[in-house]
Amino acid sequence: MKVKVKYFASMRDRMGKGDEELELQEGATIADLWQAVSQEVLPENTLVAVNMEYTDLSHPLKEGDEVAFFPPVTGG
Amino acid sequence: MKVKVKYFASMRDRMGKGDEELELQEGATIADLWQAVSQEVLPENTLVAVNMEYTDLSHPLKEGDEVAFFPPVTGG
Amino acid sequence: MKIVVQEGLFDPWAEVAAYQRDHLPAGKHGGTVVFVGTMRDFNDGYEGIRAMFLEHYPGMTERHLEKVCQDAMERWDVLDCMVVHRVGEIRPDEPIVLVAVWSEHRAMAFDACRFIINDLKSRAPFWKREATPQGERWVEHNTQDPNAA
Amino acid sequence: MKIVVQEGLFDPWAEVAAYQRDHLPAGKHGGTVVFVGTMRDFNDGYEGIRAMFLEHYPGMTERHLEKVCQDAMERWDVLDCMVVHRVGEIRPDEPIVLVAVWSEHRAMAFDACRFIINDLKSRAPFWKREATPQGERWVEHNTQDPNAA
Repeated sequence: MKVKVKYFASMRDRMGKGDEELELQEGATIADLWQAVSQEVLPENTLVAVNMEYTDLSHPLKEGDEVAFFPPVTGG
Repeated sequence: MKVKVKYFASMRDRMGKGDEELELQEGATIADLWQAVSQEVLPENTLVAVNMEYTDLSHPLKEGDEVAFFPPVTGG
Repeated sequence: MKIVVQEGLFDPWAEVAAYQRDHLPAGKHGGTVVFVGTMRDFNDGYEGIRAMFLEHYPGMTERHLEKVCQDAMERWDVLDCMVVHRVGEIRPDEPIVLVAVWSEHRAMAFDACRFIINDLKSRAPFWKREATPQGERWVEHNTQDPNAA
Repeated sequence: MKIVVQEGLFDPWAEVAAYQRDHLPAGKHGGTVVFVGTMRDFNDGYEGIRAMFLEHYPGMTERHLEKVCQDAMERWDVLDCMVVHRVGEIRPDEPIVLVAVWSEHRAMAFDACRFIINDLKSRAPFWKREATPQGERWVEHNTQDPNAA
């Protein structure tokens, strides 16, 4: 299945890109996705969202999902 | 000694006037002043001020003081 | 600091904008909290209120508000604050009171603004008389803020 | 309800005035609380900050803010609310965010406004990069409001 991945702020700098598309096995979780895109451990305070809703690493993905990784927010 | 007395809002309606001047004995308190201006017991929630500062009935008065009686405030 | 008690209608947002432009140094305040109290056409179960009259104790009111603002500025490290309050005849949908507080951080501005308006509503010498369809009445008490400081 | 994320400079007081005039029914709101966050020229020990760049997650940011405002409106019986937040380049003394809440009574308006700005600062996907005299840096965390809901 195909998923879209987005990186924001310092996470984009770390990954060297703002987004990518990935082919994953059915039933893959966000933790699996991270292993596919990086050798490094996900920084502890990283936030993850699927289809623009906050979730956690155990979230199982499906075809067409948009996954985002980003650091703690600093708006306002 | 002479003091000025002011009544505001429903207290003015009750007294039938907004202010008056009074001659009191040296050492008179606000409680004494009230007895001089009214036969009635001072309504329980009445606020009192001397020279524009909140105080209580035991406050001893002096020449030229401005005493005010008024109901609970309702601004804002 | 600016404390005004006035009869005339005022535009609270224009007042805040003008005061900030003229009195706040650039780049120092991070949080501004503004409270505006507006006249409703209902109160305490009375509907269709047409107008109210606000009386105050000239001199004591201003002095009391100044003291409260000074207290708030010291207690919460507030940079500046402003209170405008109307007296005289007021009609529904008109602003009655404005409290604005500027500080470095938002928590202080929220706490100080709430402290000032709570004190104003419970201690500043103002009294409302409402013209209801059943006649005039003195408003006897203000609603309590359950989070009053 | 109005939620806007925009690049352009805005005048928070004019925004509140215009929204209130166009959207709030007359005589129903008794309390309005507005928070404005303004860019300071210092932060976290850095002085002389010249500018910052605010990034966001288009789509998620707006959706998140809408949900938070809806939550606040239900929880505190709020009549209406408005959030405007800038993105892109921002300079000291420019407004970054506006949160305005209208309700019948002041306590609800204070609680709801503070809830919205606290959630925005801790959960809405915005990120600040500051241009300090020592170079650019991502701001790593927001100051916590000790009274966060």
